[in-house]
Amino acid sequence: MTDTATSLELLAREAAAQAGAHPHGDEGERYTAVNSEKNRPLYESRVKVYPKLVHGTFRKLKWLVMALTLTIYYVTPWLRWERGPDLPDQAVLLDFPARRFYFFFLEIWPQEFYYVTGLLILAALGLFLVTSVAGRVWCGYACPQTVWTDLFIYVERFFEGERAARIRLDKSPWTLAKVARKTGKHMTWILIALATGGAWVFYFADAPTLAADLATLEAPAIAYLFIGLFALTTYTLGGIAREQVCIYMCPWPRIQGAMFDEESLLVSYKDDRGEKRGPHKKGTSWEGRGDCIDCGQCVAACPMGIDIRDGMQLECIQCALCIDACDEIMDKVERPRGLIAYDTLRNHDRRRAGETPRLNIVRPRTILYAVVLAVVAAVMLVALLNRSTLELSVLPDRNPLFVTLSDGSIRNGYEVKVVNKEHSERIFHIGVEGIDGAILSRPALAGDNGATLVVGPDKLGTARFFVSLPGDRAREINGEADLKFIVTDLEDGKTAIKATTFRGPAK
Amino acid sequence: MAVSGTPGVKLPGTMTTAAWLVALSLIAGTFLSIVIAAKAQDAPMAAHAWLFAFALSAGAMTLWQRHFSATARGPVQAEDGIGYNDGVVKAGTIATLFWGVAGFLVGVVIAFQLAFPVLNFDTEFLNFGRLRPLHTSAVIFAFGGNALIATSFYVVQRTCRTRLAGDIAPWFVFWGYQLFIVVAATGYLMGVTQSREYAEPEWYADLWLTIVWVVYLLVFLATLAKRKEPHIYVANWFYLAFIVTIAMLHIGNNLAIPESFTSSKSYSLFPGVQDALIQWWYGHNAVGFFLTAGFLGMMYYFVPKRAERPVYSYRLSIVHFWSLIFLYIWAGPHHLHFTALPDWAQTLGMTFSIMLWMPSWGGMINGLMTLSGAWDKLRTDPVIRMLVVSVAFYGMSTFEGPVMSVKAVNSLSHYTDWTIGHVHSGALGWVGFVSFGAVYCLVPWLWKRERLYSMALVSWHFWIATIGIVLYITAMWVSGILQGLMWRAYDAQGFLEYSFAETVAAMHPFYVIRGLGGVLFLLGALVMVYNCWMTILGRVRESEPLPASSPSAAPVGALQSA
Amino acid sequence: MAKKFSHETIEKNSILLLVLTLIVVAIGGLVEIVPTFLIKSTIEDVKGVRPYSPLELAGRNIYLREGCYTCHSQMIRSLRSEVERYGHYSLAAESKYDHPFQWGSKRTGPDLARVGGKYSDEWHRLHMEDPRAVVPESVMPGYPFLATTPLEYRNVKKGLTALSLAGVPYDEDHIDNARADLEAQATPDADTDGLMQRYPKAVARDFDGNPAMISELDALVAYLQMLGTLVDFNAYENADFRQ
Amino acid sequence: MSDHKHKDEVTGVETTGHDWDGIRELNNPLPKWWLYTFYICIVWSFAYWVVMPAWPYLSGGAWTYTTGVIGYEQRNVVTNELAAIAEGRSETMLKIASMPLEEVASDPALMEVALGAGKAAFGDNCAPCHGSGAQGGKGFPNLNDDDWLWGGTLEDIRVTLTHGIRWDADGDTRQNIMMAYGRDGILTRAEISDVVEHVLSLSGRSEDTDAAARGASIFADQCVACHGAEGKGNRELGAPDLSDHIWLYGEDRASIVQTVSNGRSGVMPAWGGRLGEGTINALTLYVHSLGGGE
Repeated sequence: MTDTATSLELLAREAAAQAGAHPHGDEGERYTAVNSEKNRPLYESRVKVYPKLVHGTFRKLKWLVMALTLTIYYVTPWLRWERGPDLPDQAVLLDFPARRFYFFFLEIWPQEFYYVTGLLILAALGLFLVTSVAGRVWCGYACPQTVWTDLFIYVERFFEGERAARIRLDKSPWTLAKVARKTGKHMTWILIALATGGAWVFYFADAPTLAADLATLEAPAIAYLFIGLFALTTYTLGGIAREQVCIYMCPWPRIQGAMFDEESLLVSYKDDRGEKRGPHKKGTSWEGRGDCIDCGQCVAACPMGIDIRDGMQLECIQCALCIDACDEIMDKVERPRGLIAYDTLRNHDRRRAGETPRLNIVRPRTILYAVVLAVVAAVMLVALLNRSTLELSVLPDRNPLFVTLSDGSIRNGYEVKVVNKEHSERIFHIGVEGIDGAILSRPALAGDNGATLVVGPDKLGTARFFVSLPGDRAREINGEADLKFIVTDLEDGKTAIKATTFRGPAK
Repeated sequence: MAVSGTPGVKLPGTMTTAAWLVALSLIAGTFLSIVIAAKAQDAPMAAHAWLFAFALSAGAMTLWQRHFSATARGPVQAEDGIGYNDGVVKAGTIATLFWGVAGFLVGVVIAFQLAFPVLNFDTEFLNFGRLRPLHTSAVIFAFGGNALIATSFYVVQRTCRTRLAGDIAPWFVFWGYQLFIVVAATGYLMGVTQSREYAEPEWYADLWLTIVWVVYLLVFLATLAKRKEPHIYVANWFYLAFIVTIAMLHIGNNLAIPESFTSSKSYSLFPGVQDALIQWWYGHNAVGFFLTAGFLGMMYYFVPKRAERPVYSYRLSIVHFWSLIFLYIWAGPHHLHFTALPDWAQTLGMTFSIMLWMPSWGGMINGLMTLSGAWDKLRTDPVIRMLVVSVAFYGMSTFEGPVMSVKAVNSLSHYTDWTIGHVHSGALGWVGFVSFGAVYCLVPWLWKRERLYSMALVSWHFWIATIGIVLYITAMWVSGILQGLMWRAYDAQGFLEYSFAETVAAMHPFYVIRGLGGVLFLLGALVMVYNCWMTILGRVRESEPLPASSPSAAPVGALQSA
Repeated sequence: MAKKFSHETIEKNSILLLVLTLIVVAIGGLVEIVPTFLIKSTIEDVKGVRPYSPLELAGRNIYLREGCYTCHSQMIRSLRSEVERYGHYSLAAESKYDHPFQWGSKRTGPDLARVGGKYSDEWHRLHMEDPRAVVPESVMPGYPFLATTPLEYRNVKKGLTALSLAGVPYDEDHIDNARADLEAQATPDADTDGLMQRYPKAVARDFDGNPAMISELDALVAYLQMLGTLVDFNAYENADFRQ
Repeated sequence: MSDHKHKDEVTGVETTGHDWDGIRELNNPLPKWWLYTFYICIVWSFAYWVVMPAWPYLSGGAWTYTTGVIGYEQRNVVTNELAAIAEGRSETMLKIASMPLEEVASDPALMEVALGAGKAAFGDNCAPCHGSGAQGGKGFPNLNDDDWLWGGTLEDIRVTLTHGIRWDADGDTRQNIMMAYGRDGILTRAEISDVVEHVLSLSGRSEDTDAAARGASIFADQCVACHGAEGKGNRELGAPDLSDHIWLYGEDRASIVQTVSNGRSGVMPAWGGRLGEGTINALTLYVHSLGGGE
């Protein structure tokens, strides 16, 4: 190195120093991609990856996604949604004891559980579609493993410093300062892990109540067990195992890997533009060489410990951080950005063949996925919109739909639920409208309160009612007729109307 | 008998002493069958005895004809210098395709029977109870078994660099096995069953299979014994373990006393609880050794071969081979959690299932990491795609398995569709895809074609089948959990909330989705059959470039390292 | 095992590989299966369990033939929801004469371990003819042919003989009277003294509503109606069933 | 070929030197996480064996098994669980079992438990014949309607439930006989045709008044003893009302001819020995509440 070293050489030297390898800057090998194919046999016990912080579009996007997903995860259980008395007012709640899933305005009963199948199919197809368009977007941005690992690395960076500092720290002997840094990091990790497990259990019970119970050690043992289990998993997977989860344990990478095709946008290194790579002195010509100055920043940034320039690899989660790392350098050396970029294999070929690269997102496969996705979504939407409108207050008997009485008249049974949201007892009158000759009655043992129903404060009152229609009238309606239940508060005259159906034999 | 030809290469068309003995045995068998047919106590027995008589005499006649048409055949083509016996592999490959489609078709039918029971047509022969064993046997033993026989015969020859042992014996194994399948399948339709899941064929079919299987073992072993390579390749360890263990399980689980030698009906030798334990010792290890060990053998050849990469870790293959085969056997009792099987046996079943997790994953790691240097091929070679996804499904089901063996989970999952979903993620995803991958490799290799008729059709097969699997598994997984939850649901007063009939009604949408998934999987298989058929005919779809070997499509990484 | 040298020995010797494999795979089964024959408490000591009567056995064979086990279990697990839905958890003793067992592995339909006596013969008859006529939600196939097919029972003696070889306590008396017992159990007003003495708690009647013929439905319903009825659970405490 | 070491060109690592049909082997070390997870599973299993019943062994000439340190037996677990539930519900169920049914019905809290218990018991015991909604079917009465063969008061229903109908094992079972007038040769075909015409006339559906008139006299001889002069039936005898709109075995002419010719004798099991007193009462209240209760 001479005094006349260009800024570029200084940059390279700095990079090499950060990597802690080859301080004298001989060619190549300045950064070690521990999981690159070349070095793989070394991970007898895994070589730690020290991802370097980068700045740029994708890093910003990832912070944003992280903030968003974590916020959703931690905050959702605390959102409230008024459903009335006797019903939980938690917006999202998986109430296993009562076997109800609440999701804002939706309430899924076990019989409607097939929506979950629909959702799973939608999720799978969505993943197929996204993956065939832009590769492992899920893995790179939204997978909990990625998000939490990213968060844990952020914590690590906070306590132990940037990449070079972390490498130094791990190599340095144990001092009090090192212990303090490490303890701080692990304690924070554990806190995050506990919060993760904690947030999880709030999805299954009323969050404020459970939080209070947890704090006073009065929560059920199973809650502590799950928090512990999830905390342990989060700590192990996010803090310790990290990229190994994606490389070895998770089946998604294999399946997603199989979803790519030649037109999929993938994070890739444009070797046609980058090669032949090598250090570049400022002011010298770019003729006869590639744009890659071999600074190794893409490797330093990679959380998976690979070198994107080796081509497509199983380990690559397509987090795009190498794009940011490279773009920073390209700006510095005043070459166009995008040496590493989202690109398709076909475009690579097109460039080689001198053709104009173009995107081909709309192609048979993506169309097929989109169509299937749309069909499934439409089916679900229709199913959702056609859900029984009666469950809120009037439930007609399903089985049998109607009963023929001895005098030939037809009778329907209804379960009428009246919610009293006032904090005082109220007396309601129940009546029916819409069908001439319909007679309202109650089961013989219901007492002599006739068509009135007393509902306590903030309670749900349930009563069974019968509506019968003489045989000749029933034949006229031929199958079914609209019927309205009208609930009237006897004191203040307030009414509520619910439309339902009266069924009889079809002609 | 005149023997001529190049040394080391046997000529067909000559009858050795062994061949004479085989022919005589076949003739004797024919006569025995005719006697049994004449004295049969029931119609199925008579039908099957005639079938045996026909098949055995056909076998004898084939041998006879082979002898006298010797002059019509030239010496074995030995361009490879070894004279591989590929005829039987070809036959096995075609049988795999045939039985695969048949088995998937029956699967689709019974799936829709559960959704729309009117499809049972209230007939004796086509109701769910008789077709279900037909489906399971057709896919496991006919499709899977032929895939295993074909690939094991191919692999053992290649990796031992020697011709398959025996001349008639491999063909006997092939045709004998087909006869077993036909006897089993027609038996189910006629109501002949031992009612032991995956071991339904009656005593005489079992006896016949025992003979066939022992010959299979001998052929395989003799080929290993005369190998030209000093070491036995890992694929062959798995194939050997599969063959020998299946022999043990088959004999152990089928010990039965027939009503008479002219009756198709037998009674198990073991009673109640012991019978249940033995059945699931068999049943679980049919999964473990037929559907896992055997197909791992397949994987260990076709994955490295297709990817042109060395196997990832020899050490791992040793450790996971021995631990897998030792631990698997113990896992059977997890099918009997909370039953009248004593608690101690349930404990063993559960703990060994948990310990089995990592040995199972050893195979997955070795398969996937073998591909890690050829990852770019995923984009260009749909056959590799199939192999990779099959290994991924293997990983998923071998994780799900131990989870479901945990008693707390099992109390919910057992008897429900969750189990069905679990089995099919293994069967459709792992066994199906790895076999498809192997067939796609084998067909051009065996028929000496430049490549498959169409790689695009392989892609279509892959995508259609994958969506089919997704529909199938998600539907069954959710329906299984729902079913389990509804069975144990209590109302506010602590009484069972749902009657059984309500839980049946709740299953309907899932059964429809599952059926559709099955249709897609079947469609994919039909595409495969068409593709393979065209390949065998020697056609090449011209509009397509050769994806794998097209230089323009070569991966970035390959260019880099070149 | 992990020692490279020793494994090379194995992988260079096909017979050694075979023998070691066989030993390794044999252990688990032996350790689990053999003790269930040897540990006495495996089969609980309860009264009442008897071998199937010839008609019940014929019915059972039809149950097997039609693959009922593919959808129905006969094993009430020792779990609250199952005991509440189906009755007392099943004992090992209750299937000690079952060759083969019928515990099942899937419940597309309900458990049948204690279905005996729960519903009327008439219901079974209708249900077998058209399941949806009585249970609209049912997905069971219809079996109308059972009622019209005469029961084939020429070989019933041979069946009992085979079972006695497998250890079921059918003696000469049982075997010699097998045909007569079968006919007596399916015929109204027949002399059933011998039958009752040989097969206590057996129920003799015309099960299929057609006295003119002993049909397959007669046998199947006779079998279904006796399932789970043999042990009087009021006579025992839970502790008596300690395995 | 197979014994010289080969260097894998992609990884630059030597293979084991074996070569099978072009397939070589690397000898990468076992992934550490894999090995450790395997160890953890094994250690966990050992711990589990200590705690739970696990290993068979020979002790003093007899085979037995290790019972585990916590004395776990699943059969005890479920028995205790059920006992605890019964205990928790015993007071309520005892009241339902012992109190007069009308009193139970007037206590909303008791009634809630009774209807819950009744519904659960109905689903698994009664629904197979009467349908999951008690809607019945041909030969199986609809329990929602107001037509009762043996009476629809709480007490009537309770007796029917307890003792069944034509259930020979129960000495107090409800018994009656509808004779097979045709099969047993009591009436000729023509007479049956006439009497059926008369029966149809009871619900205003006769088309042949002459035949109906002829049938009336036969009806008077053979049928009134049970069904009454106007065919209104008799609940004491379980004789159905022939003048209403509810026909258990079909209302068309052919069905009625078949009924008269062959008789009818539906059977209902006696649930008395099978279900507890509390459950029977709960079932009674549930069936009564379906809509036909009197």
